[in-house]
Amino acid sequence: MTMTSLQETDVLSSVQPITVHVITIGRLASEACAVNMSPWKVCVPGERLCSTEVCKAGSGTYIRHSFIFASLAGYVVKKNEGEELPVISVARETEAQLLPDVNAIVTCKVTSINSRFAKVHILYVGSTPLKNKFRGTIRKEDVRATEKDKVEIYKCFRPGDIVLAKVISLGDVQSNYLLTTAENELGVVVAHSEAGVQMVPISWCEMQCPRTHAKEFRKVARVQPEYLMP
Amino acid sequence: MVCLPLDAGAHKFRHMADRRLREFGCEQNLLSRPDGSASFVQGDTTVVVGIYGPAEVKVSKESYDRATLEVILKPKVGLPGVAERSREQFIRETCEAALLTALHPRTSIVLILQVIHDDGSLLSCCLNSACMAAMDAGLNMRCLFCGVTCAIDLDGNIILDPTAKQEKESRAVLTFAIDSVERQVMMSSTKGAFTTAEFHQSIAICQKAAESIFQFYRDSVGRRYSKS
Amino acid sequence: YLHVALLFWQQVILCHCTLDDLRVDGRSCEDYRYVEVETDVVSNTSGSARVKLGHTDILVGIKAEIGRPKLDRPNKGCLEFFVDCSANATPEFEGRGGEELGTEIANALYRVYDNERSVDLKSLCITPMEHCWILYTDVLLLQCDGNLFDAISLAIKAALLTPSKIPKVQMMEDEEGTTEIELSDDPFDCVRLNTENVPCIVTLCKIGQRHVVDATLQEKACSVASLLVSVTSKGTITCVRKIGGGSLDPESIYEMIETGKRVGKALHAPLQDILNKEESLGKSREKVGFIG
Amino acid sequence: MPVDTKRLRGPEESQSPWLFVEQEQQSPPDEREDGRRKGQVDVRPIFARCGLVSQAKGSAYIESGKTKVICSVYGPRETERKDETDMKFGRLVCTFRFAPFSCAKRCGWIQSTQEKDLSMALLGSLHPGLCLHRYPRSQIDVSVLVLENDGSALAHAVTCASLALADAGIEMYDLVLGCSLRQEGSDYLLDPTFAEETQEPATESTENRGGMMVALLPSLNQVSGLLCSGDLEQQPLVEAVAACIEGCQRIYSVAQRCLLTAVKKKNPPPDG
Amino acid sequence: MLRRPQRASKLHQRVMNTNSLTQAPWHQTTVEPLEYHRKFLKENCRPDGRELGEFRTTTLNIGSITTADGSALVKLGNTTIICGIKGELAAPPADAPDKGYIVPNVDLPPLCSSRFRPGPPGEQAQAASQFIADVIENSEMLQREDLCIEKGKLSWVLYCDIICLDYDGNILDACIIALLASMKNVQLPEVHVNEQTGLAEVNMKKKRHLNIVKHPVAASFAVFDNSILIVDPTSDEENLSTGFITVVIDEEEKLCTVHKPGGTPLSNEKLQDCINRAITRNKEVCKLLNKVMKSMKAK
Repeated sequence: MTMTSLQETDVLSSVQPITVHVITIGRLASEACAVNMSPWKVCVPGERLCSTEVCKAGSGTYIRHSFIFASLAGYVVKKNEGEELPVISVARETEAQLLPDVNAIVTCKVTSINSRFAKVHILYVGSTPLKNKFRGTIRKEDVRATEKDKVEIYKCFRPGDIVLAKVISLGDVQSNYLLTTAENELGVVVAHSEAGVQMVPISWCEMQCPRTHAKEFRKVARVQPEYLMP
Repeated sequence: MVCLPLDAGAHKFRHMADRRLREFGCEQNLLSRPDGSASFVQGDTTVVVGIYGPAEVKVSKESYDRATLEVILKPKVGLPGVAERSREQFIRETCEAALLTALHPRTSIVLILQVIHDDGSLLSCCLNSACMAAMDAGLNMRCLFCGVTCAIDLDGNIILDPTAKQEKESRAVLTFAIDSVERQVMMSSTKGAFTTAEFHQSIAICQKAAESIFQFYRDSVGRRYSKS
Repeated sequence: YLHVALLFWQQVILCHCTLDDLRVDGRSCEDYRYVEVETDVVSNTSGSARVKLGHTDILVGIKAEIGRPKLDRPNKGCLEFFVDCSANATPEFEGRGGEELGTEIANALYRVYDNERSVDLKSLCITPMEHCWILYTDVLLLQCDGNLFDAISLAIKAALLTPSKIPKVQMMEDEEGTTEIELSDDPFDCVRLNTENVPCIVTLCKIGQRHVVDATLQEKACSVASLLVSVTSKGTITCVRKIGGGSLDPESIYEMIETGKRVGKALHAPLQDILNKEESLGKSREKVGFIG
Repeated sequence: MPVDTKRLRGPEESQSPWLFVEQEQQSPPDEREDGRRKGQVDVRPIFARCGLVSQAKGSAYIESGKTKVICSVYGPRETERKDETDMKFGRLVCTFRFAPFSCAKRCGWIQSTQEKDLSMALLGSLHPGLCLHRYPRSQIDVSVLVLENDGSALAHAVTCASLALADAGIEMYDLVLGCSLRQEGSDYLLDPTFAEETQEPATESTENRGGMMVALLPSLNQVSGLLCSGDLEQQPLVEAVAACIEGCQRIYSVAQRCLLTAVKKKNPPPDG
Repeated sequence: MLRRPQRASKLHQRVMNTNSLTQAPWHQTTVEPLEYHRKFLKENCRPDGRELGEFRTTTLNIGSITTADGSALVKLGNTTIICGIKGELAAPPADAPDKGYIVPNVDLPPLCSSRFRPGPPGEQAQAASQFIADVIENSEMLQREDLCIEKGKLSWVLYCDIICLDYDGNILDACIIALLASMKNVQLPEVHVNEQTGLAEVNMKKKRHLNIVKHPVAASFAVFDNSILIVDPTSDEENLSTGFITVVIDEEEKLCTVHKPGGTPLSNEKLQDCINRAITRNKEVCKLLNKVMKSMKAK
């Protein structure tokens, strides 16, 4: 943090002290011009971008009185996607505010299991990490697509496993996000053996510890194996 | 469960000089409700500990890969304050390093320490009683630990296991927890200012004193299991 | 705050009707519902009142107790508010919902009443820094049908106006120099609070393009934001506060302040009439409230 | 009064040395101490910067005169206790605190009624600016800490919080800007200092005195928060609201610029 | 500021390229944080580019809060701590009529990290408050007798309120620097007890500094994988370590506190390493403090 009333700022190592800018109101007009000079236009929430006749509203925008407004602070991006009108959206480095939505592929960590379901923490939505953990549930019937009635949770997941899953519903007041692993590409991707070593998948339902060679049951996801081999 | 008088069956030592521990003794399994209990007496300082667990844990405190350890320290009189909270942290983190909490994931282990009387070296007495109670509860441990307090007086003399009066008159008071495997310092809590040399000297004296406490642990376990 | 589910077409009709200065229950935009005021309903208070506004039903009791003045105003007494949103009033008050609304209302009441301008706080001081009267004001919501603030303010004003049983006190100093408080023996020897400037609250709800006073729950459900305006009998505005989750354009704010002031000022006279009438009846009046 | 056993306590009772200083009764000067003019839309220069709290999703720091406010935003995260509305809309939770050393007299650690009231006012002011329907089942936490209060703390808290929300990438309809005003008779003091907010009147008359805070969505020209108390006639009140709105517009450019800098610093321009 | 991130990113390339696991999206800090850190420690460095014994950049800003009698803001990398001291008047304690009070409190508000919840202070904040109180007492940085105005009648209470604004690990070190700097910044008005009335008389125009006689400075270490000691841990490093130790030492190389609340046992040699690093740290911080104080006076 810097302060304008800063009497003294000093820095211990060779790194330069942070310079302090006081932005006064009078000086701004000229500085605002400089902003527009850059090739990428940056906008703040509430800024009117254009009319709905010129563009279609993309992410990070909203429509009011047939105008498109920015709802995020970020770069204004116009893209032609072969349709009549280009799509205008506001982009930030990452989709930071992303929430798990229906059909999203999420990466999660198993926190506890019982005979009916596994509880997980959702860590990633797609490849975007979530800053806060959201809780989800994988019910017994959503573990795999075949022989649903023969599923035994403890043969599919263990606490601490990293699992790829898909959101099937946001749940209601009582429940958490409901997830499924009933696809070949979904299931356990990282698991540790009893010996604490990361295991190698050997079939769709088994993984093996490279140290003790003990086999353990998991609902294994079919991911390109070279990713998993150290 | 019969409640034995405190010194019955407990081993006693008598030492003369300042470089010796005060008489100490312990009784295990004196409370019937907890899963493990112990009372430890060092001179006139007495602490009773009860351990509950591994037991069910609140969802908010659950951790998926180990047991959650909670320590509650109750002073002799009045409500626990910030000083107790700080001691609880010392005791909890020492126990966490000694107990194999990974063996009981998603459970809770609760230690309740009640100060019966404080006549100096309270923190070390708390640690000793906690260790004895953990043994009594049959919890898996990586090592044992013991607490030893020493004081440095105005002339620079080091007094082992000081009384409350000696603590007050001294320039510095140091408490260490020593582990039973490497005989190294697990925990350190100090009051007052002292030199590096004094610090190392104090550790050496406490490490030496720890031997007699570990021997006492060994004896009491031996006695207990040879009986049945 | 209370959520009333209205179908979309109901909302549209409600908004359109309002545009023509005609509300669902036949009132015009600036009309209040039928108001019933009854004072002195709880016997062991210094002042109490019950107000019914439509189906909204409020009970206010004020108790005077001797306490210590606040550090920042050593020569003044003070008012304390506690709002009880009983789960009887509406099921939504169950649990923490009622608690939150209670604090919200209490906070607003502090802003409106606990100041020199509304209540003569100096007259509540007994000895500076040491003793003063504290008026503990308990608000009980018996039933909610919208417009809580206005009803509560009417009830508070009525409770303060009734012959407040704040006994006269004297400070006695004995030989050792310690002071003692002596209460007057005569039960009629009371301090009467100057309530001339006690304001009334008018809540204006913006619905569509218009704004209405004394909104029902249905009307409130169609409104995004309301403005709370507290007005004295002279027409001075003592407090303005936007409540609700939405925003208002500046022009409507100006209009709403204007309406608020007009309606609020007009509200004082009939209230005073009712209260005078109540008081003149004395003990002989017929009590209608279930508590009285 | 229960004892606070979770903090170190000093003596039972202690008093600020200011209580023992003879307060010289001064009539308010004709000019404002810092050279600003009465009855003019004259706000103090503002220094604003985003992204100072590394742990937060978004954060902002504002300094105006000697008033210093810091705000962090966390979330959207899972709502702790849910009800039906949470299924469709995100929940906004605001906490407004004064640091114990931020005011002339030391304030306690336990949240006071005033702080609770200001938290509520902050919530009411920010709520209309947020696209909460984009965050079902989640909660957004806004915490504001006033490090030094030299007047207009709530107004700057509103601006600071909206910058922090924008920095956090929370979708908003518009920024929310705050401005305070103090009415003294026929004149008003915009963006008052702490001394101006609390000064005793020169005369006994209490006519047309009061304080006000307005929160504005600047590009939509909507008032999202209005909090006013005092003794005001209708005309000066309306004029005061208008002056505050203009005051908010004055700080819009500073807020915009602060965000632009933050966006450029945080993210490189997207490709293509 | 540019040098560091570059150094860090090169390091990332070097360390992480040895492993193809990085290609998988889930293999990042949040999923396998321990493995991630181990890879860096193997190379004797840390994810932010520091060496094991290297502190983060320390920034100090003194006296910016005018409503406090003394204040300081300290940044240790991202970790930000502000301390404000306010003096109030009270009757001296009954058991020490010639002394005043020093009341330090550490607050870890939800503002500084998502790990803290609103409400009364948790165990960590309380333990930190106790730690600060112990350091003040052990180091005797100022004589409590100096705070007495009139024996048995009136003395100063120094409320030292320390608030964390950004929690990125190692708050204890930052708290001690903030406390020390704001203590040096405190100016209290002159107070007399009027003999006739027995009331205090305060002269706000005449102020004096406190006499700070000792300068305790803390150095904190985290123990990684039961063996590796790293200085000034970040929040991520704290979460993964198996023990902590904080050594507080004054400019005369006297130890004021050796605070090791449990965790991995350490050998005497390791303890001595910590003490040695703390000695040099004290010199670094005192130098910074003097530099800032000097340039303040120059103004």
